Amino acid sequence: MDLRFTSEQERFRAEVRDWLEAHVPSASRGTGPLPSLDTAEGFEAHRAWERVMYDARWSVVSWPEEFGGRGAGLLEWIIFEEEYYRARAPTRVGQNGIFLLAPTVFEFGTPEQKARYLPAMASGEEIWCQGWSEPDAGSDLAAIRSRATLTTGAPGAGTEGDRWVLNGQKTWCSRGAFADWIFGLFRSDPDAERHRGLTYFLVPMDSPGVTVRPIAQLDGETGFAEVFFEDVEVPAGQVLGGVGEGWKVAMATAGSERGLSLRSPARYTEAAARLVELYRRQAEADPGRAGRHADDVARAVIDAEAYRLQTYWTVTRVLDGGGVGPEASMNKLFWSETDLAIQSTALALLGEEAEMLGDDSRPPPWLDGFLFALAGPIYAGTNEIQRNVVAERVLGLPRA
Amino acid sequence: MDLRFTSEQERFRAEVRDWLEAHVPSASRGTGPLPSLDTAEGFEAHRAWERVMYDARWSVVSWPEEFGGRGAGLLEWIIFEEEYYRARAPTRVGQNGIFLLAPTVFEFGTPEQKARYLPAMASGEEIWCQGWSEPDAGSDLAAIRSRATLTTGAPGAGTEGDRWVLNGQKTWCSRGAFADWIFGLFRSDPDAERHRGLTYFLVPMDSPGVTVRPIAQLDGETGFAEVFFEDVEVPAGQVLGGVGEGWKVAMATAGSERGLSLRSPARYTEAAARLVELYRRQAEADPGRAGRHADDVARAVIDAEAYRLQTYWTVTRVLDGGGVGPEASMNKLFWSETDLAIQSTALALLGEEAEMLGDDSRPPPWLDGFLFALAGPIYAGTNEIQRNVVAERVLGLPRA
Amino acid sequence: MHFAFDEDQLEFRAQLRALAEKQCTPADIREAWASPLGWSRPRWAALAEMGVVGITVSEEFGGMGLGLVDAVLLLEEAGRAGLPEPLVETIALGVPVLADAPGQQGSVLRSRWLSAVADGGVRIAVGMSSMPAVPGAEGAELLLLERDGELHAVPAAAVALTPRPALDGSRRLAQVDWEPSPSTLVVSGFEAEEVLAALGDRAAMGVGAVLVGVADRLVAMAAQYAKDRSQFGKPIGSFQAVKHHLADALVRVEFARPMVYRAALSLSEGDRDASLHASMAKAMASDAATLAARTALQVHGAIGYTWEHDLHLWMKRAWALAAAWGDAATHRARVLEILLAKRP
Amino acid sequence: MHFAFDEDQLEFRAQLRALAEKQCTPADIREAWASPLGWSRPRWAALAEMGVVGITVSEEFGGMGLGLVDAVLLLEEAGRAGLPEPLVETIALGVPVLADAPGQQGSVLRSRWLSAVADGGVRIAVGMSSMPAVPGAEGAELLLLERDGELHAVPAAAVALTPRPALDGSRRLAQVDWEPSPSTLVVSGFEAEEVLAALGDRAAMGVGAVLVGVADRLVAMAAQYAKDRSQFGKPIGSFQAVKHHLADALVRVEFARPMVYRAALSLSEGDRDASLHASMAKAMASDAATLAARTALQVHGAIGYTWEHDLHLWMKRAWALAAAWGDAATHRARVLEILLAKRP
Repeated sequence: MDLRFTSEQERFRAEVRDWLEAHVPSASRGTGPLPSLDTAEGFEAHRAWERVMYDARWSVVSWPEEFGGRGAGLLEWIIFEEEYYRARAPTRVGQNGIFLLAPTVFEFGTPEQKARYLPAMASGEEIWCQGWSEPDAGSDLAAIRSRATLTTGAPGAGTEGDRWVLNGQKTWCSRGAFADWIFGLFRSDPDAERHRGLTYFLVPMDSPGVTVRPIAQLDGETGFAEVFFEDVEVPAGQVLGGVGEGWKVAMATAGSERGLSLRSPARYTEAAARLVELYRRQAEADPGRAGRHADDVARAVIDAEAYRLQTYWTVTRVLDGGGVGPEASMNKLFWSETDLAIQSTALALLGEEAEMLGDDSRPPPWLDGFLFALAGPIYAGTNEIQRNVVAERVLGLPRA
Repeated sequence: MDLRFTSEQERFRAEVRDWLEAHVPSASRGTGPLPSLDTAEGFEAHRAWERVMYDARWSVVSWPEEFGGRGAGLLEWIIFEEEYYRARAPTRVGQNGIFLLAPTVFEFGTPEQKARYLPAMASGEEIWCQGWSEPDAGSDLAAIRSRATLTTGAPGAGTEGDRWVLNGQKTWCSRGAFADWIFGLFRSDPDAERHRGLTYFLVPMDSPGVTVRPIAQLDGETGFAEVFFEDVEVPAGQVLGGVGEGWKVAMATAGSERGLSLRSPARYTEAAARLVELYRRQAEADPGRAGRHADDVARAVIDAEAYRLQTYWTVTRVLDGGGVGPEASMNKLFWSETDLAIQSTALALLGEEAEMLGDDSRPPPWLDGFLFALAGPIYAGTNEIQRNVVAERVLGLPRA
Repeated sequence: MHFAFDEDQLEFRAQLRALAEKQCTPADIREAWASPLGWSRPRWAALAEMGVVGITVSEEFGGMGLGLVDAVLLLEEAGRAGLPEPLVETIALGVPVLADAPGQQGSVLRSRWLSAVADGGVRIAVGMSSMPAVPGAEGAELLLLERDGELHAVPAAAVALTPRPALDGSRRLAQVDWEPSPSTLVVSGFEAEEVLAALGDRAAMGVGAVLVGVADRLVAMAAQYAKDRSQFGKPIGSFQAVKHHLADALVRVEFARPMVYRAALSLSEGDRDASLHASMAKAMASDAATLAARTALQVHGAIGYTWEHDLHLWMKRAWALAAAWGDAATHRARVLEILLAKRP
Repeated sequence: MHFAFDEDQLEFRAQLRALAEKQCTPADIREAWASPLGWSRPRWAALAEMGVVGITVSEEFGGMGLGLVDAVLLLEEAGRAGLPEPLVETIALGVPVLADAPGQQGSVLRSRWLSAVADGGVRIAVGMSSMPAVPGAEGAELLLLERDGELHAVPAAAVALTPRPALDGSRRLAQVDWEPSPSTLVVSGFEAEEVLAALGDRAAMGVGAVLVGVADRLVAMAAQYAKDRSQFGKPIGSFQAVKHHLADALVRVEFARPMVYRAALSLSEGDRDASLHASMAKAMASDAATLAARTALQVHGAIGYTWEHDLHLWMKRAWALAAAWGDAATHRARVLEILLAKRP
């Protein structure tokens, strides 16, 4: 048992840290902080940051070099993430593509698809949003009704081969207001059983027939959108994985979202460290008041650390050739609750100050973090669904 | 709105207090504390105390005078209970009869049954235990399988009229190890739908064919028992309410158990007051350690007080002619969780001392209280069942 | 012992509920959030007309001459309705301070302000020096402001406001710059301590009442949604997880409610345990509302996370008021402190 | 970075598990509870034979010469198996104290006791003056006792014991009367502070390991029961309430586990954050076990409340150990204290 990094890994860490120190947009350098990525202006600023990272080959460190990465291992990825959060670098506007879609493209994509989509994703040239949920398919994702119909040779379009026509509606599409592409599931065989007959499509948001209705979140900004499809034509090459294989393909992606790759522990350990500093400040001003939240502060910090160690534990198993499996649901329960505990405790420490917006009328960092954390137990499979998964697939309890 | 008692009620309180002060078994008077009522010796000592109370007409203050009570109102009953707990008087060994069966007898019993059973119950001459659960009918009480078969004129017994023959098994019969009588439900019509075809019987524990298997609890003592029925003959006069009406009759009793009458708030407010005193003592010895549980102490005390006020609120509604209804399930959730919170917090304050038994190798009061409180969320309808009831009958959510 | 409201009190609440159903729809609340003031002058006038605003003003000055027990039910209803108007400060804080203000200055204050309050022409904001900003300062004609343990009554003309927007669009906080002077002084010294303590207790009770109403509404919205929304072929309210979440939240709301009513009673009767009761009430109400908000959001799922769904109008109120005038932990600490100060 | 056990470590655990399956059935545990000693000498001998008891004793004295990382997995297994033998005190507390005891006295102590420990002939009990009674004092041949900040090694013959029975029938506490003397002194002054602090950290880690094993067993028993027990015509484990209770408990256990392993690693490596890691581990393990006990009892219902069902054998261990060597709140307070002492 060993929790130390190799000297090579420590050199990698130093390199990441140096680069970030020199490049992260910051007030002192006059380059930051970037405007909210849920505004048109902020979205483009974040896209530009992705490009800066990409040019230095930091945007997708774990990808193969041919697609813009460094072929870094899982541990190096974790190190990169630790440094990224420590440096308080911008939220990754490309994360839906990089963390949710890319693993699926690597697993199911054709060589042409990889070449076509991955570098543009890594550079921020093409930002992706997700098209999972529908108004009547939330927790019950398999209830998807958006349709894909096969036509052979689109009329008058002079195209070759099969084309699909998409109709329907997707919702809660994160980054949907400004994204360039959307990935998601459509029902290609209306007669097949619920989980079958779905196909995974990649669709440009500027396709004729695509309409975007931005949805404002709790903070009033448009972090997600509804996306409507009306006779949207898509060539067969934009199917990811086999026709009718969509559920299997999507679950691989959902596994990434719920599991290890998206949820780097650094995010929580950094937030926890800031919580301790907030506690220190508040306790200096009013020890009695702060002290009433001391237990919650410690609890949140400990849980963040537990998430970090559990990640190392899992990473070791993966590196030793094991898999992740339904334990991913335990991770999702744990990080979402830990995040909410950290943020709620911070607001409790702030007391009557917590409700106040900043001079820009935006929620300041802790309030913003709290609002963001509230979504944690809901998205990527509600925590109720995750508890079912844990009970049924880890503990072996019978389905209802 | 008025939370004061009348001067007449205050006089009643003073009378109760004086009497208890003079009679409650106590170490200083050399009469107490009584041995555990889950031992043969303790059971009889508690029975004797019931008799002392009865002789002074304090055992069933809310009953009509003809059955040994004082015809006291609901508020006087609450006052009596407040004083009873304040005086740390013995646990009522007759409580299953007095609080669970008696309300049913008053509502459904014939005049003969009232005269036959109530005074003997009030005096402690006959102690009752309950026969609700069966090994396969716990949360699913309607799954009762114990049978009652009608025979006309028992063979060779020279008796008159109908007799019933009981067969089956009851379990978790509180006080069952030493009780004189048992009340419970038996399936009198095997063909009827689950909730129908049940009949409520009153059975002497010394009937031929009744076998008692005491069950030891967490503390090693036999607070409950399994009761086996093998061709136990019961005359028709020992049916309470109509034949086949058992479910309706039992639910009235269950309502008492879950609702207002058994769970006097005094029990929790007294325990909460003792918790504050424990905190005071522990904080004098080690303020830092005790302080870590200060929030839990306050929480428990506040909840106990909330239970008291909710009871006054409900009592007022009842006195104004209203009913209790499914809110009883909220009460059960609340008192059981409050009790557990009080007792767990006390153990936390005691720290490493908490696990130690007394010189008599019995759990000392707080540990005993904790073990007892653990049963709260389980008996009288598990808290899971109660949450279903609240959701379905108060909030109107659909059944599964 | 009769722990219930009388017919008149219930009738008054029914009237307020009827008014709110007409004049305080979610669309009205959104309009208020988007307005410069954060609330509506016509609605304030309607509330004054009904007697709500002047409920605690004595009849001598044209009010209803009623007490906190009458007011508590209306404040709860205000929370349930999501009324954007800052009623607590005027009804439960400001008016009683003016009513009890001592000496000649007290008489002057009463004649100058109380009739105008009852008429709906004056709103009162209250600010303690410990507060980062004063809620409802904009739009208030009179500010009761504490500094260095003294309480001052300062007309709006004598203060400078720097708006500090809050997450709840109708809570318009402002930093208040002002100078204490002998002419603004209401009470000082030991007497001020008592007045300020009573003010804090009334705030805990009053805000607690609003919170119980808010929590009640949140649970009701979530229960309704759970009946309407289907997944896996049945209403989500038929799933045990949803049922149990909502049952737990409801229980906390139902048990907080009588605590708030009792606090109002104790405060109006000058019970020696009034502070204890007020803190108990606020602790329970804050927690009940926080839990109700959390539960309601989880039951709604993503739709509850949107600006266009109405849930957030109540959630944000719940979060803000749970922290205002002392959060649950603060009041629990005070409860224990009071209990320990009593000798057993 | 390789956060996993090696094959030897896993194999050792498998051996202990096999031994426990044969020699530590619930019936065996009940027999131990009913016995005068509370545990079994033959089983101790078997554990010694296997190398468990002497795992941390150096090879020089006939032990395995292994460290706390090797031991932690066995202690977890001891908890899972419900072993009545007081292993933590000997393996994780006593032996390392003796191994590091300074000076001439240290050499004397090592030669006198360590071989006997490894042979299974000697058990060590540990008592701090802050403890109301010393666990495992009866049956221990050597007691390590703290008084006034000094640590003493006192042979059983030199102490007088007053048994203080505990709820867990194999935790035989006793009050220990003894007199410190120069001949019993192991370490004093500043050096003793360090030794005692390290002792407390190892106790937090070691007891935490047992707790994780206990918690794991409790969840497993409850999950099995939920599959076997039917109500309303289906296994109770198909009800969402039962599923979610158990999922939540499992999550707390699974996330406590690596914390305990890391604490063992940090302690064995003398990491400067070892105290922090030990306290984090104990806080999580205490809470996980308490929650697992609560959940397992609720899932079992009345049957779990009986003496004849095996659940209580583990529940009572969970309650006792959750409080031993500092409860969760104590360790959380220590975590925050350590973090605040670091300058950012």
